[in-house]
Amino acid sequence: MPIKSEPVEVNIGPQHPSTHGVFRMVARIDGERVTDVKMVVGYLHRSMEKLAEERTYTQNIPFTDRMDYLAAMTGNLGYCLSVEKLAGIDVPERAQYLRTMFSELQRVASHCMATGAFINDCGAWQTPVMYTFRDREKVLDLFEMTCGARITTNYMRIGGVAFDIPDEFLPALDWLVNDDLPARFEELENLIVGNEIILMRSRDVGVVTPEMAINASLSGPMLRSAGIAWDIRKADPYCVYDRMNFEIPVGYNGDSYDRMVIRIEEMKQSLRIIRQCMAELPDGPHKVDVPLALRPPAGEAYSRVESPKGELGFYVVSDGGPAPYRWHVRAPSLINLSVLPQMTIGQSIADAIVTLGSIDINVGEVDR
Amino acid sequence: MIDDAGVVVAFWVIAVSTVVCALMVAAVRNLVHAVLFLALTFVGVAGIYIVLAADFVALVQVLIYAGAVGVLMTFAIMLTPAADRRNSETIFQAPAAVLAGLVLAIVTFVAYDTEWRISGRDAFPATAASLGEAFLKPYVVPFEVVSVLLMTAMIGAIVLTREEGDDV
Amino acid sequence: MTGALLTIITDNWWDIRDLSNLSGAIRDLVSDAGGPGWLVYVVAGLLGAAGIVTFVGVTAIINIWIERRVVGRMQSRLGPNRPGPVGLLQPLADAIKLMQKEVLQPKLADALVFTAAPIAFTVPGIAVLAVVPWGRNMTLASLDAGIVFIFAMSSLAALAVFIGGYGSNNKYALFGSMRVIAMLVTYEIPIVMSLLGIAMFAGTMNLDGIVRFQEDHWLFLIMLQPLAFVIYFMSSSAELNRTPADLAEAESEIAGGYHVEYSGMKFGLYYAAELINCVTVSAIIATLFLGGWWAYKLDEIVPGWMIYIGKVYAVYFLFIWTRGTLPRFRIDQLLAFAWKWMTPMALVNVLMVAAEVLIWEETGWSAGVLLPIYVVLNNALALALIVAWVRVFAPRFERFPDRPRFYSTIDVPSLPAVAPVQPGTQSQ
Amino acid sequence: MSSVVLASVSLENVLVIGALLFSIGLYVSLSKRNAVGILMGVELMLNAVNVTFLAFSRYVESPRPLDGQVFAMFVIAIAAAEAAVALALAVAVYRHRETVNIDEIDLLRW
Repeated sequence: MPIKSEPVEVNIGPQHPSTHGVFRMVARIDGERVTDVKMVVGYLHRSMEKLAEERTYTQNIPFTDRMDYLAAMTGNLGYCLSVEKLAGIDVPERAQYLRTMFSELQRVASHCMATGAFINDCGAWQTPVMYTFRDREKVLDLFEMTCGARITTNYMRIGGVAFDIPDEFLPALDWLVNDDLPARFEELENLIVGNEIILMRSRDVGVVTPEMAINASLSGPMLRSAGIAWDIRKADPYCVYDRMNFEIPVGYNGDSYDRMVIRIEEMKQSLRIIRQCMAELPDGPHKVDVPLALRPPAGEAYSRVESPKGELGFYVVSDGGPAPYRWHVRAPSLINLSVLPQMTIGQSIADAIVTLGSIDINVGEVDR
Repeated sequence: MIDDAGVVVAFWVIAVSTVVCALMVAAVRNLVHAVLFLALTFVGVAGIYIVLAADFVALVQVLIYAGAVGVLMTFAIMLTPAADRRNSETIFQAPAAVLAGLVLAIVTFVAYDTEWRISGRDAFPATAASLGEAFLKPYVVPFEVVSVLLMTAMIGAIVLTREEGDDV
Repeated sequence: MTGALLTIITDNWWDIRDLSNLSGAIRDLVSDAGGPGWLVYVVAGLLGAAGIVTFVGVTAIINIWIERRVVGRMQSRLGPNRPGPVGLLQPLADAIKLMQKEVLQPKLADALVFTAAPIAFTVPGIAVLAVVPWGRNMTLASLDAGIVFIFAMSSLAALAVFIGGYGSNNKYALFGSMRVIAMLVTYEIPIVMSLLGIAMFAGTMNLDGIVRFQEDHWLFLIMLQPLAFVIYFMSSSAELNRTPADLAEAESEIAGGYHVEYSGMKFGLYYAAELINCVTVSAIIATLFLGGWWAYKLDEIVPGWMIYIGKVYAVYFLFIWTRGTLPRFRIDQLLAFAWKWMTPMALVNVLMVAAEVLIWEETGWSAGVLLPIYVVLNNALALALIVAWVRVFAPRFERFPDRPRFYSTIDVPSLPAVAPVQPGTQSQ
Repeated sequence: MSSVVLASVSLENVLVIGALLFSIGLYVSLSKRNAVGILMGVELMLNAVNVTFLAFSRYVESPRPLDGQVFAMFVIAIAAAEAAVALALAVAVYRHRETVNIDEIDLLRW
């Protein structure tokens, strides 16, 4: 006769140290094993997609800051690209380079956050998070130098970028990408890559199979960890990525460990791209003049960028008026989150936390 | 005869609180509270052991009873449903009380009636080493039997509680 | 009476190298005043207890600062530095904050259990400090079975944690309690086994006697028992709920575990008790493995209790270090580690010690000859076992390399052409 | 000091304390409904017996005075084994009958 154990239903979140925001995971737990997971999203819903229908195209840019607030630059960029596609605006060369540079810097900042928080979820007592935060702060310093804001940058504009870079920016960037960050990443790798406990905690935990990844339309490190080489920067190049020489890291097993090392390698590749951008950065205007109340011709446009979390797509429909007729965001966090039950059911509760940490969601983007 | 005033005071304080805790075990309605009072009783009994110059036994008492058996009992209570966590009596309450009172009366009568051959010796010196010697010299067979018994009990407990068809 | 007072002044009771001078002076004072023998005992005991409680209180406060400060340094930040000079008043600010906070108690919590648990958790950690020797002739209770006392007290603390989590009527707290019990059952065995070797070498379980053994044979027992030290350190970090084994708290998993429902000063008690328990285990390690108050010739110059506290803090630093650096195990990994590595290794260690002690006793060779050989042998054994375990038995993940592979080009599927949709024709 | 009543602890005092504990344990084990409650009574009785053993060991004239302590140790060991098995039984019974109340477990077979 089997033990009649009563499964316990545990609310992990909305207020929990490891849910990275107000995300709620209702887990049914039998002993230490997770038997069912229900995801409850929407605690941070701000109905941005509806609000955008009442605002001009330029006024919508700050919304994209506040979706994935850890990667505001790529959010800005994706939106601006879609509007430019809709209105047929050509962006000057220098702006293209600056956009590439800043979105790669943003990727470094976001992946720093993701890696540190992931190790924190593995149970390290905040040390890795502090180390990666230190590096992220330096990137944010550069953002502040350029546009005055650190998190919600609101830097990209339709037709270019808001400000040209100041004179002291390039020397600071040069020090950061050539001297400081490579040494820091090496230090980080010495600390965590191949660490026995981290291997034990994250290998074979939260495995995503290639079939699962494609069926659920995953993207970003989640997809690449499953062994599928796919990156919007290569598949559908935007800005000047087609001129850049870089590689995309791809994992073997689709587990949490693969996702972590892929993020670290991606940061290194980002530095490579930034170096090339610095070398090739042309002179010229940083934006073209676009009417404040832009009225793109009626039609629709979808453009996508490789945000740190995955494929961030913006679908804009215009009816010829000053505000978008319909605005929809394909948020990679939400879609990557959709496989969480498949990844966690059958694992222990500790593994479920590690899995959630390795997905690197941003609740601002999940709920919008 | 123990007549060191500090020890005497300690004995009476410990003895009274131990008996009160034991009474609470019988009186409280909540089974978890009963276990807690039982653990306190065990600690109190360990105090009585110390007064009786058996400090090693007292420490083993705390380790085994208060630590292990207390935790084991709380565990067993948790494995049974919440509805069964009251510590209520059966219909045998009155007969049990009478019988217990009878036992108390008889033992007390015998204790005071018998002429005990009291030795006038002091408290034992350090007992751990001599206890160990006793276990391994005159009592080595019982000692080994107890170890086998503990092993059997362990296996038995595992067999009783494990799931049927469980291969592990 | 005045004569006794005079002796206190003229006697060298202020000699801080040996605080037993002070207690001796008090004993003289009491007996000169005609107090009975047991009163001396009670007064000396109370004074010692007061001393230990004071030490515990001061340490708990200082340790809050030390721990936060050291971990802060490890995390490349400053740590508390605002209140007072270099943040020294931070613990005070913490305490004031905790005392001001409302003590909340869940409606369905078991009030008795909920209140008793923090107290029951604090007491055993302090009690252990009574049996450790603080210096020459400075043990409050020189128990014959001191090591057994340590085990007894640590099992009591586990009971306290368990009932606290159970009484909170919270699922996270219950998880924490269950993990505490699983870890207690598992780690009690290697802890007992590892200290068995110490007791066998020293021939006593009295902590005073163990320190004296180290003094007599001119070595620290960590040299003779390196494996036992490693095992004891690891298992006690599990028992103390510190990383890498802080599963019962597991901030990132079960949000604090057994003390998730505690607030205000009840939580403060848990928090302080954790620090105290950590100091207690450090004190045990300093006594058993690092020679206690004895440090070769150093204890003739420096007061023994200062050396001892220095050693305690050195071990405590190790605990902070592991806490600042290591991630956490999963419960099954931790238990497997205890059963598959620590317990067998501890058994091997006990067998080795038994053989060595037997040879020592049977041959009657002098300790000066045998102990250096044993030191070399045991260190080699410890190293060999640890390396063998790492090489042979450690979990391996070689199915996949540590590093990802790299692609510089990818196959781009051709995107299907989509006819543009006119606005207004879409269904809402 | 002799003027104070109870100025010393005699063997009889300890025996009475032991008897008190034993009778409380007897009452608990006879009257409680819950199997775990009954086990508590049994443990109390075993403790009372141990107190008596140690009292005799301390006070009574004997060639081998430590035998009482040795017996107490044996009792503790066996009580631990008994507690483990009894609690396992309680859990097993609960699994089959969904109750640990002794007065509801009145079948010899199920």
